[in-house]
Amino acid sequence: MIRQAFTDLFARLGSTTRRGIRPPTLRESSLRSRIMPTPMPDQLLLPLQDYADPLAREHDRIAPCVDVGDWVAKYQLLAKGKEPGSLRLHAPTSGTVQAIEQIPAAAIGQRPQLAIRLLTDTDERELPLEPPSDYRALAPEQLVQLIEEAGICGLGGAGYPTARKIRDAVEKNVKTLIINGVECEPYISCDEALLRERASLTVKGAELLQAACLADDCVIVIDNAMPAARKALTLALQGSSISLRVVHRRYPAGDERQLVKAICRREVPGEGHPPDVGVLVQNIGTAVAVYEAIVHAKPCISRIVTLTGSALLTPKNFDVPIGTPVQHLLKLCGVDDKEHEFTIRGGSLMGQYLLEQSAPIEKTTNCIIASNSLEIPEWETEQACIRCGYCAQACPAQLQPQQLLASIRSEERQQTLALGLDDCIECGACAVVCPSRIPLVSYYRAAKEIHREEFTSHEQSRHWQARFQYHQYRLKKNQDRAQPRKAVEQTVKEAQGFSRDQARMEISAAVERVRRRRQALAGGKDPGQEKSQ
Amino acid sequence: MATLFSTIIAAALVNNLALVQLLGVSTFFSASRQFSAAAELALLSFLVLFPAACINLLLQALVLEPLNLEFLRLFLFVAVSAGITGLLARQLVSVFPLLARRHIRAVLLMCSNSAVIGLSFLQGSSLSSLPMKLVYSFGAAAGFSMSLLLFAALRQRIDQGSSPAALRGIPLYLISAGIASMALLGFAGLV
Amino acid sequence: MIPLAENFFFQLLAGSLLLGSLLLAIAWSVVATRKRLQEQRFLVDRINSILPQTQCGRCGHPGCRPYARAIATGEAINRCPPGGDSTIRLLALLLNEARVPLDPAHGEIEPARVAVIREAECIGCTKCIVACPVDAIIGAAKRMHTVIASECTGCDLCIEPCPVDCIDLVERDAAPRYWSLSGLASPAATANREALDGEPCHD
Amino acid sequence: MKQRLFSSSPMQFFPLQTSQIMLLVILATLPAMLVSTWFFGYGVVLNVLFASLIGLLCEAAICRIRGRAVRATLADNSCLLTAVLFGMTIPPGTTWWLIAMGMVFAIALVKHAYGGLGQNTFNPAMAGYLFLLLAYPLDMTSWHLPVAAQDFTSTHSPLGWQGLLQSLGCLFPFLPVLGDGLTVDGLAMATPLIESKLAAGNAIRAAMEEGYGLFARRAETGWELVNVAWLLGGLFLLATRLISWHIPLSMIAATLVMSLLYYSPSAAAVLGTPYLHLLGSATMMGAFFIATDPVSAATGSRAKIAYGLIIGVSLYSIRVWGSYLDAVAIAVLFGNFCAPLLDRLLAPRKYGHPGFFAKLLGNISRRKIT
Repeated sequence: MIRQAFTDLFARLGSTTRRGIRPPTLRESSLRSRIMPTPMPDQLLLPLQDYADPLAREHDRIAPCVDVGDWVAKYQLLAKGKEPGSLRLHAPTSGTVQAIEQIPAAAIGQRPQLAIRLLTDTDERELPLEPPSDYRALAPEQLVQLIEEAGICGLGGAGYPTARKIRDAVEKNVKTLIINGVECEPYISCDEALLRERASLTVKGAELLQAACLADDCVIVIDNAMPAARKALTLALQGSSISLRVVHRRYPAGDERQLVKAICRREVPGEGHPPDVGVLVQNIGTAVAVYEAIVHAKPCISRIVTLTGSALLTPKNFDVPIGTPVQHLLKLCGVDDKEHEFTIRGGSLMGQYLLEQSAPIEKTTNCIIASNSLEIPEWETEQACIRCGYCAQACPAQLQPQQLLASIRSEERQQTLALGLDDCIECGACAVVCPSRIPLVSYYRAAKEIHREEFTSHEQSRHWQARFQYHQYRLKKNQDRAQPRKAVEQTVKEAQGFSRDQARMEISAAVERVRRRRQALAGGKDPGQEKSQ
Repeated sequence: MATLFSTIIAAALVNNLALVQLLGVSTFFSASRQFSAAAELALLSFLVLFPAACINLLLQALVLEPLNLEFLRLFLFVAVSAGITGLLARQLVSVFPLLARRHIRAVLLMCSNSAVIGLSFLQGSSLSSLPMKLVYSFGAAAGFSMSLLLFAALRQRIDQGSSPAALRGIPLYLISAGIASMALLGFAGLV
Repeated sequence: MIPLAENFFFQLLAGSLLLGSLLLAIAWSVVATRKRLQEQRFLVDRINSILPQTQCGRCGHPGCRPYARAIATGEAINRCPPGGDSTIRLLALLLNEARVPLDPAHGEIEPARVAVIREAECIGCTKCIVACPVDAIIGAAKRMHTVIASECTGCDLCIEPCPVDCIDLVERDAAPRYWSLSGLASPAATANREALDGEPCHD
Repeated sequence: MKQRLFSSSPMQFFPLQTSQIMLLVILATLPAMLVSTWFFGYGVVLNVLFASLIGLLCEAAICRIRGRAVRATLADNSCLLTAVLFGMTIPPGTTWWLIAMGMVFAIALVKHAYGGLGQNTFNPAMAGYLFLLLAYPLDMTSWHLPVAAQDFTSTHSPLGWQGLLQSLGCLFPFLPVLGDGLTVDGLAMATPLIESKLAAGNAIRAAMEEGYGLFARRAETGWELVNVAWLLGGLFLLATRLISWHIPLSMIAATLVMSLLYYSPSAAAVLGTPYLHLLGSATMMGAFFIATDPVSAATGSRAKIAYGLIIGVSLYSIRVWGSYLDAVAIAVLFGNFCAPLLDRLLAPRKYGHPGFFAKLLGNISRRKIT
């Protein structure tokens, strides 16, 4: 046991860097081969989710503009959101829309979402693309327009619509554009592969992005664990105004807040975004997609996905059409079924276990790991926190997870917020280094859910309060309006009362006449004669 | 300077009112686990302790001793502290309603707080000169407030733990106060 | 040779440093407490902002603000069933009182609800419209009424006046919870952890 | 498998575990244990063994009572570490019931009353030690050493069979091992600090000059070498980054600065020399092994530094002006008492949020504007 402890000890040596951890690189296996094109699967599943807000309600999602049974051509627009700048979805190939249906949640924490099921046909008939004659002549706003029409979103993983992001950046007139090529997850190698093979396209895309967001200077950032990509980039960057920066590889150096700190020595304010400090961060893949969108007017219908893990015979990077089912890709790599125990979407540090093998590749899916318990062991039993503080050393947001955990467990919500739960980016560095195996991230997520609920209910109660105040105001107003009406009724009543007196007088007069006549009859005289007299 | 410093240390740590001399323990434990509340209470108790101690001191030095009326000390001290507490309470209610709503009971309890009286009695014993006694009472009041703060933070950590149900709450606070006062006893003999 | 600490100038230096840091601390505390002292005045508003604003009147006051005023003058904080535990917790934090369970005399905690009119049976008497404290019911005389679900606070004030009892309270569908406070989301892991350390840490 | 699908990221973790960390710390105490055994006989080892026995039994009983998993709790080695540290602070040759009492106090009242590992706010070993020190000052300051450990001229070492018997006899007076003429030197040498005070420090150099070897058995030489051994163990912990540098460095620096400030050759016999304050008493042990106990220490670098400073200053003042010479326990417990407040006041600045001074300036400027 002591020897075991020693080996682990030297595994720990240097594992925790300041504000981050240094996980091993496991990219080599997937980088042995070049990026492979994917043979078209016989059906595609295109989720209609606006990545801007994953918790969006139904009417916020992007709405399909094709009907079931329609035949669609390649590049044809399938769905778009209502408000400008929202995401668009194009057909990766020609085929018929088989259904528009709810598909089950791909992973825990996700909602079941609406998706277009596209039955592909072999002959890829495509819409004619009309690329601009000279894309250098285009005005920035035109560039952004092209990007929006191509339906590009951040391919790094956040998936925020790029056009919206650029417009926001232009409003806040950013100075620096950072192209993020840092890959800190152990397995993911799609960006590195892209840089190795399409460095020049990346540089052109970066120049276009810089022109679009009117930034003064542009930096491409990669980490020091990708020498081949670095060589390719330095070649591609000759004669370009864009500079190259290499940062030390640590997790999560690829997070945009960490990147801004590392490159510009400025911190993004707690609730703000990089544009607030004059920086715009875009992913490598996004840059390439922007190049395709502007130069060839080609919408974003595919992306690079890393397939790796010990259960795959030949790990590769694929150029995958959006909507391809995961098991199709796994088959292409050749799965060793007795090795294959589970599938992870995304990296091993920020990803999720896939519940459904039929889940589609989305625009934000950068990696699929098919693995077994030897490579990625079961999470061990949680032990008591000894406040060792390794998590605090590792936290990139400089929080104190050990105290966060205590206040979350004792449900002291104010304390939890004061400790900065909202600043947590759920990178999981704390849980990786925790010697007590505390699954801190799921604690954070649970606490965040509870806080979100409380916040929404508080918002609602404020709304109700406003309604109630208006209600009272309305009642009072009606009372005030009631006053003059009463006056009118009064006058009416008075008028009627006057006429009633007159009637009374007439009645009494009539009674008088009758009485006289009776008296006359009693006198035995002829009333007529009397009248004549 | 050194004597000044050491006097303050002696008053605040070595003869800490709450933890060593076990005075004003009611306030000490009535401070809630909520840290901000405890901080406010610490401030309020300082606002009561220090002036009351000073006034009592001056009364004793300038009025009672010349007139040989020291047998009246207790009554006078209680009267003074009650008066100051009343003033403070009225100010709170009129100016800071939230503070008043939070702490009015504790503040009113302070009027007969043994910390005030005890401090007024004790500070006469060791030191000779009047200014030093004033400094001593400042140190004692500050030390009392400080121990309130320290203990509130400690208590919050204790409540976060999963202690056995039988010991949760006051029993555990008492155990912790015992260990803390053991630590402070260790300072005995310092100055 | 006397120790450095006995040196007068050293003592002067140290003393001034100590005093300076003390003054800094005092300045900091003054600046920090300033905002809180300014908040002091709006006690009723702060209490009211914690109350759930259902205006149901179960606390025995007409609406939430009157109850807030009553709390500010010392009434018990555990008389708001719609707010439930979280409201009591926040009030206890704000007013530095103990967390007490809800007073059963004023009802028991129940999930958020919304009123629904069985529209076939509605006869169009406008009684519920008059009764609704937040104008969440629309409809005209002799016409069918309906409830704007997003505006309904779930106070049952419209139930009682309805002559044909065509209004039900149904539960709102809550946002789904994917993660649990016991670390791992799966019940198996939870049980595991319970076994490891006696009673659950959060209660 | 199903459970796994529902668990959240991350999926990988570094291998080092809590129990292994504890084990490594225990490992790091070995050099000190060896040196002190060489100088003071088997007393220390026996203390440690007996303390661990009592501690494990006590913890097992408590876990049984609280209905917790006994094996899982014992397996985290924290109780073992407490016992080791406790046993090495207790003077060798203490009777068994003292050790048992202190250990039960530490485990039952200071550790498990708070909910067990990770939730105690005070250091169990030091609390137990201070409890004994306040309750039985005489027993806790008198060292019963085998004869051989006393006269450094004697050729036969205290590590022989006789020494073992003598130490056993000290631990369990009811055992008949002390029969035939074996005596235990009952000379109550208060603590090595007093001895070295008379020698005014640097006993190692003295030993060299007087021509005894470095390992000649003289109490003060031994004590300084024990401290050196503690220092080595602490450096091991630092090198493996099991502890961070903040607490030891700030504590040692505070002690050093205080002792330099108050150093004068004339008063050395009373105030001691800086050398003596660093290597005389249990300073190194406290700095590297006791103050750094993560459970009861402050977290966050600024808070850690303040915590170390508080401990160092109070350590010096208690030693010099106070009435207790083994001040480490008192200083550390006082530090533990301050730790939660320090954590609260000196919490590290969060990314993207203004720090202390920025906030101060910001508030002041806002005040000016409004």
